[in-house]
Amino acid sequence: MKNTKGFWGFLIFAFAFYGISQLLMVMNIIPYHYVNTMVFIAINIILAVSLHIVIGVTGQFSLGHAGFLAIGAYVSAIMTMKLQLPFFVALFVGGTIAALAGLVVGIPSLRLKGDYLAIATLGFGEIIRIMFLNIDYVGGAAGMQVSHLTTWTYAFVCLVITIVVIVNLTNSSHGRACISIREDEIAADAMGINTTYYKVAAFTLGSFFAGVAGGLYAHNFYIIQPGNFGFIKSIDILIFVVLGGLGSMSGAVIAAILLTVVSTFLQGYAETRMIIYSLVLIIVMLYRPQGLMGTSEITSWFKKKGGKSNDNRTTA
Amino acid sequence: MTTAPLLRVSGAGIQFGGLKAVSDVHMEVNEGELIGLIGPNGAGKTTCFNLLTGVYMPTEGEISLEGQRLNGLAPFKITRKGISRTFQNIRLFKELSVLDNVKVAYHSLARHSMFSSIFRLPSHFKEEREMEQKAIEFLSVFDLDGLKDETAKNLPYGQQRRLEIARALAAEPKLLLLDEPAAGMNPQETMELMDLIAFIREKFDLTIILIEHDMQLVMGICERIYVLDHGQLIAEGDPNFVRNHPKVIEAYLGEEVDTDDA
Amino acid sequence: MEWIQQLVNGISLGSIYALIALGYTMVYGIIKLINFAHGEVFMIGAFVGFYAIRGLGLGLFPALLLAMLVCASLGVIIERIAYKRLRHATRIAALTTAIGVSLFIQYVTIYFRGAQPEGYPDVFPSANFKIFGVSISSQSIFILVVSILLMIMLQFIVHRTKIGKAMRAVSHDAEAAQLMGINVDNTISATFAIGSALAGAAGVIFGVYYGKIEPLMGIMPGLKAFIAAVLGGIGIIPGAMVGGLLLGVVETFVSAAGYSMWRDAVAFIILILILLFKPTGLFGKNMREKV
Amino acid sequence: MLKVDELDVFYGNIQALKGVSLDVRQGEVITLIGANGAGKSTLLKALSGLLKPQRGVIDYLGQSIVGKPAQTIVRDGISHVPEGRRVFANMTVQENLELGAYLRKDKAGIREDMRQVYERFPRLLERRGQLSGTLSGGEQQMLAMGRALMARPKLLLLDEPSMGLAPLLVQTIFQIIEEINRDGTTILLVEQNAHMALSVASRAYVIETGRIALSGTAAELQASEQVKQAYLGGQ
Amino acid sequence: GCGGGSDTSGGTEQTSGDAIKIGVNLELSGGVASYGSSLADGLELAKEQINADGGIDGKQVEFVKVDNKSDAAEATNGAIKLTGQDKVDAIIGAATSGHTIAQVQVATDKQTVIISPSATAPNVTTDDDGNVKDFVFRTSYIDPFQGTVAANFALETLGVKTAAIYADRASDYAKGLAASFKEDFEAAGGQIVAEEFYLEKDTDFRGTLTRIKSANPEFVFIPGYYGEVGLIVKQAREAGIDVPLMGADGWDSPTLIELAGVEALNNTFITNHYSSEDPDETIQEFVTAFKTKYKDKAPDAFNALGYDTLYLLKDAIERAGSVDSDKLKDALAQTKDLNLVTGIITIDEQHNPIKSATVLEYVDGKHTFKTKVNP
Ligand SMILES: Nc1ncnc2c1ncn2[C@@H]1O[C@H](COP(=O)(O)OP(=O)(O)OP(=O)(O)O)[C@@H](O)[C@H]1O
Ligand SMILES: Nc1ncnc2c1ncn2[C@@H]1O[C@H](COP(=O)(O)OP(=O)(O)OP(=O)(O)O)[C@@H](O)[C@H]1O
Ligand SMILES: [Mg+2]
Ligand SMILES: [Mg+2]
Repeated sequence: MKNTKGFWGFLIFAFAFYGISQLLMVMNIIPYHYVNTMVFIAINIILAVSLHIVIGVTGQFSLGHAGFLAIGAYVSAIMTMKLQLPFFVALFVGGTIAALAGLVVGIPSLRLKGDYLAIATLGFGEIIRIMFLNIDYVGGAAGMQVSHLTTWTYAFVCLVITIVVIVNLTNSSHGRACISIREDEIAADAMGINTTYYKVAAFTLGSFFAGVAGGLYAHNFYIIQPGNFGFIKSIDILIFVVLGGLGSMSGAVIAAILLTVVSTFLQGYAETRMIIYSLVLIIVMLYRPQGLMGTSEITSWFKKKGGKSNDNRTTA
Repeated sequence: MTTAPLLRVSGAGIQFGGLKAVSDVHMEVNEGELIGLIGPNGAGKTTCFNLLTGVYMPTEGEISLEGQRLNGLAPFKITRKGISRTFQNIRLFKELSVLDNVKVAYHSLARHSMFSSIFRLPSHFKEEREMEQKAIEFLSVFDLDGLKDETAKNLPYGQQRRLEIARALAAEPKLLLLDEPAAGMNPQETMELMDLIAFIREKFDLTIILIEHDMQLVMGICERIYVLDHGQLIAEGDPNFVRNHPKVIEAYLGEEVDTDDA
Repeated sequence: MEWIQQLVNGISLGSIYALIALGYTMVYGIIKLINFAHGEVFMIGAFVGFYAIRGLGLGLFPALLLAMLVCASLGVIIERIAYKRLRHATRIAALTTAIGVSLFIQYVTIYFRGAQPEGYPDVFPSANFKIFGVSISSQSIFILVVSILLMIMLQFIVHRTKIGKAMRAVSHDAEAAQLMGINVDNTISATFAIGSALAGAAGVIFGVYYGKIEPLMGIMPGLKAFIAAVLGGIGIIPGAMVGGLLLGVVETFVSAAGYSMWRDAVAFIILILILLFKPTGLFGKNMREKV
Repeated sequence: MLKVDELDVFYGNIQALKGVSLDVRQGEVITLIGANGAGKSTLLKALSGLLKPQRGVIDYLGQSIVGKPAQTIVRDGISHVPEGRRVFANMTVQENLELGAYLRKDKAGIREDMRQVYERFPRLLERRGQLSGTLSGGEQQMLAMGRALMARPKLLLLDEPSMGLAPLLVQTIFQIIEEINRDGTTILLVEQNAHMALSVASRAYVIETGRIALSGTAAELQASEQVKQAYLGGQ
Repeated sequence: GCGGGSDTSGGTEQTSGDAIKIGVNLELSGGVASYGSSLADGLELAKEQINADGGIDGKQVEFVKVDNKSDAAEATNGAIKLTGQDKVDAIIGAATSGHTIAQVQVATDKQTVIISPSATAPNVTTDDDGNVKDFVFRTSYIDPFQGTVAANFALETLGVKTAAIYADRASDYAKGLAASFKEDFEAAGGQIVAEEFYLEKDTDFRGTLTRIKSANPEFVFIPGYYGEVGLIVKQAREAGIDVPLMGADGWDSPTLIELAGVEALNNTFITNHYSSEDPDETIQEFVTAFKTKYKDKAPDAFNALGYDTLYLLKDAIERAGSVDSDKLKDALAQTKDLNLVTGIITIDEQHNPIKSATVLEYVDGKHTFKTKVNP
């Protein structure tokens, strides 16, 4: 949303989309189980976009995103189930605590680079999971039962907020600071960018939205267990971002939609679903290693000029 | 010495494992000077720049800018204090546009918060607009405004070098460090570069230190030259003095130097 | 006495991690690819050994050899099909493909033989002997010795032989390596072959030692091997060995102290602490990028 | 020895070489000069097999080498010192040199050549155990040259060997180029430093935006106004 | 299909269809895939038999299978699909308590009967306040019962005074067993000298076993599943723990014998739903039929529970005379003295079956029938 026009355009589009979808649901043209899939898609998009700001924009390789999802899920579940607080408060608190955790994790570990950072974040993610595993207050390994509060409206509003915030940040001087870190950290530093600050900020913001997604997730599936938040989950989220194209938010969104739909569709083919899923993943990566969208955004397709996509990465 | 120098390096040095890459370097650079830093390959010139910009922390000595100690400061803080540089191997933000490369350098001067950007408060629009204007103006100085939307990595080499200098200047430094700006340029292009350096020095009121192996360039525009060898200063003075200094000839220039037409 | 026994337990566990981590770190160091499928090659090795012993009636060592051979070919095939095209792509793209390959191998295996675990035949009966009241099984000594030997061998290959130098050259700059006359494709294949053969050997040894194999058995050891490799310093072969042993001993000690539930968490905390003080692992050279 | 005819090379859709023809005779030093981005490096890469030409002929010692992979072309006796040094940063100086002789089997010959390289570049001898990634730019350039010499090439392709070198070393490098040539190695030299290049070369080609614009003996080109203007800093 | 049918309250009209549609939501892949697949095998056998005998009330049984990947979220999704899209008459699943609970609220919202063949945690059929969930039933007995049986067996039959517990912390099942064992063992004067936990998928237990050994127990209770238990038994014997070991139905699998080894398994006991060596006629008929269908594989308890679950449902549908969910849930709740493979079942007020437990001893790699304990 480079300018105010684009911003309002997006909002109007979003609310029109919401209005139509809600109408169709009320009229029962979209059956209930599709609504559930849509909510699930929205959650996955939030997750994908929240990791996109960390990996795609700032270039910090995190493998522990599921940990922040877990914090959001558990904290918000405690808010509603144990403290009887309203759902939107729970979502916000869940996100905030996740963001705090992101801050605490980010400050020491973002000094590391590349694979060392990946493994450290993976470690933090696992530590968070093991923590919940050992807290009997939230049911330990068996998990915690949570009421179903996540509606399409909640999911959609959170989704729109996430996208607006991330896009606004990315398309600002602060976003450019983050991107410059991804491109060349030493040069960014030499240009007066406080690299640590922006890395931690991106990480914290990403954790916040992962936490919000966690709140939606917990209140959509009736039960949460530490096992849902292992490193495999982190990898699932990572796959959204990479498959969509590192650095492209619309790519992350598209990939999240695509993979969620594929996965739901394959539910009926128990024996072969994971084989098909993995094949899809391998084939897409082999033929489009830069991801579905490369680094370009879908909006650039509508612009007349300057829409040159950077597809010649492979020759670099 | 009545006025304090802009940059003072006293006894600075650094050690990598057993290797003393730079040791006991003393330098004083006054405002407005154009200084050359030369020496054989591996003498420690780039390392000196790395010490000045905080990429490496000196293991000995002290560095100060306008009387303020720089030792131990992070590179971005040093940049904000007024030292900015280019790199021996070009380090542009490859995937960013030419314009954005320059805007990144302006970032540290902007005041609007992340909050105002996220919520698109008026201050965001104001600052971004200013930044954009300044950056475009700036690019036109470097004849790069026509290429502002081009991705940096697609620029030809010579223009990448120019863009890197432009980017360094956008951070509004007092002291600019150029590491082999003419490397890979042919004599014609080198001449153009010399003009450019002279021009920006005037226009931006700069103090410049440059590392270069092209003697025509160094002898042609530098007022004072420091010569490093094996990490230590072996000579310091004006081009004529340095050119005839026996140690410099032995270690660096070789017997016959055909730059007499300077 | 209990603690010495625990140390012995830890070293046995650690040598298993080390064994897997060796091949992992080698491929990792040379191709700079986090080969997530390494754990699955390890699993396939275990199954090949199993069927060789059960189905073909082979002894331990022929089965081990067969597993190494099959895994070496499997590694080369995976590289040629899934990774070769991605040599010039971003590392994270290659990583994602590796994850895909890893899932693919897991679920194809499940598709053909089901998910149920299999008990490994007892081909290397373990004799327990006691030294000062500490019981040590002959198997764990065997594993420790094998992993040390393999470490020395690998270190020798990578640093002293021609193919090893070619590997390191390719790892840094494939184009320049080609200009030296090095066949890049063959060198990378060799790397995968050796790494995967090691994974296969580790699979069989794991099967014999623990007696249980299943299609998803590669995930955890694969992850632990990754940790061990990073702990020791990516690409550094003795580092993987030490990383593996350290991880094993730490995990065992945490269990021994009665905190078995926190075992993995403590392992990770130690990993992170070490990385914070040595950001490139225990043996990693703290070489900053020269600018 | 080497004959290039009507060579076209593309990067994706961008055509970097447009019908380039040139020839190199046994024992010559040929230099190729041209502005940034003219296509000099591209030509060398096509010759050494790093790039596949889309069209054209490259005959080397009477055989076509178009489409051969780089590693086999080295075997045929063409060594390429690429632009930007490209030393193996994670290996020691000594190991880099050993890799230069990767295809050779004659241990004694290798040892002799190694001694010679160290003699030519005493700085490398000083640093033989150091990881080459931590060498300075100039040291790395010496290493890259030394490494190529270890293959005992018949034809040596040099891409801007003087880039980033101290004047003393530039002289040294050009001396070495002459020496190598005197010892019987044919050299194709790409340079920005046109003065120096023309002074060691017998013949030269000028390349502009992917085309050969001029060619002739070194003396002819040195005298040409056009060349003086564009490449010699037109005094 | 989409459109009209907004009626979600039980679907009274659907009985007139020509088939009875049953949703099967099981762990067919993922961590506990082997339980899901075992249950599915048992279910398939039962379906085949019932359909061959003319179906239920003349209608053929049809399964709509969903793989929940051993993931709670997927289990919920599956239940939504089964009730919403496929409009099944009842759901069978899941294998574990957690994955069952993940489906329960959906099933309740949609007023669809759900029967878990093997979920053993008490809170599957009742909520935290002890209220019974109307539409939820199970075929297996609940955890505390097996723990009690084991404690009594240890104290009375084996005559031990001290015991250690080594339980799977990742499963409610094992935790429930450990808790009830501990309570009953201590209540009867026994002493617990060590209480340790492991996690599913662990492979190395030597650290903890060494610790248990130094506590010198006379008996070790190891509730958990065969995958890990097999290794624990083997490593325990290697570590020199020679006392009797005991577990529960989670041990029951031929794989356990392969994993632990014949010798290590001597002097170990389990409580179980049934024994394939039990001479009982119903059981032997089942074993024969199963072996015919599945290449001579001896059925384990999950096979039997899966099999029984469909028969439990069949019995209820026949008594209800329709698949109307209200009638069906009432009929299920009134199940009485139904003779199944895993025992003679009566459903109690908590929707749990009252049935007997069998204690088996491993002798030279074979189950031998030790005793049958009635509740
Ligand atoms: N990070 C490092 N680790 C180890 N040694 C280093 C490091 N950085 C520089 N050196 C060593 O310090 C010495 C000086 O290097 P430097 O790059 O400063 O040389 P230079 O004068 O810039 O040379 P050139 O003109 O070739 O660029 C060299 O010998 C180099 O090997
Ligand atoms: N990998 C690549 N992908 C796309 N275009 C390329 C690539 N490499 C070079 N080019 C383009 O091909 C043309 C020729 O480049 P080349 O590197 O051969 O020039 P050069 O004469 O060696 O210049 P320099 O003096 O800068 O080394 C240039 O326009 C350049 O932008
Ligand atoms: Mg330098
Ligand atoms: Mg070039």
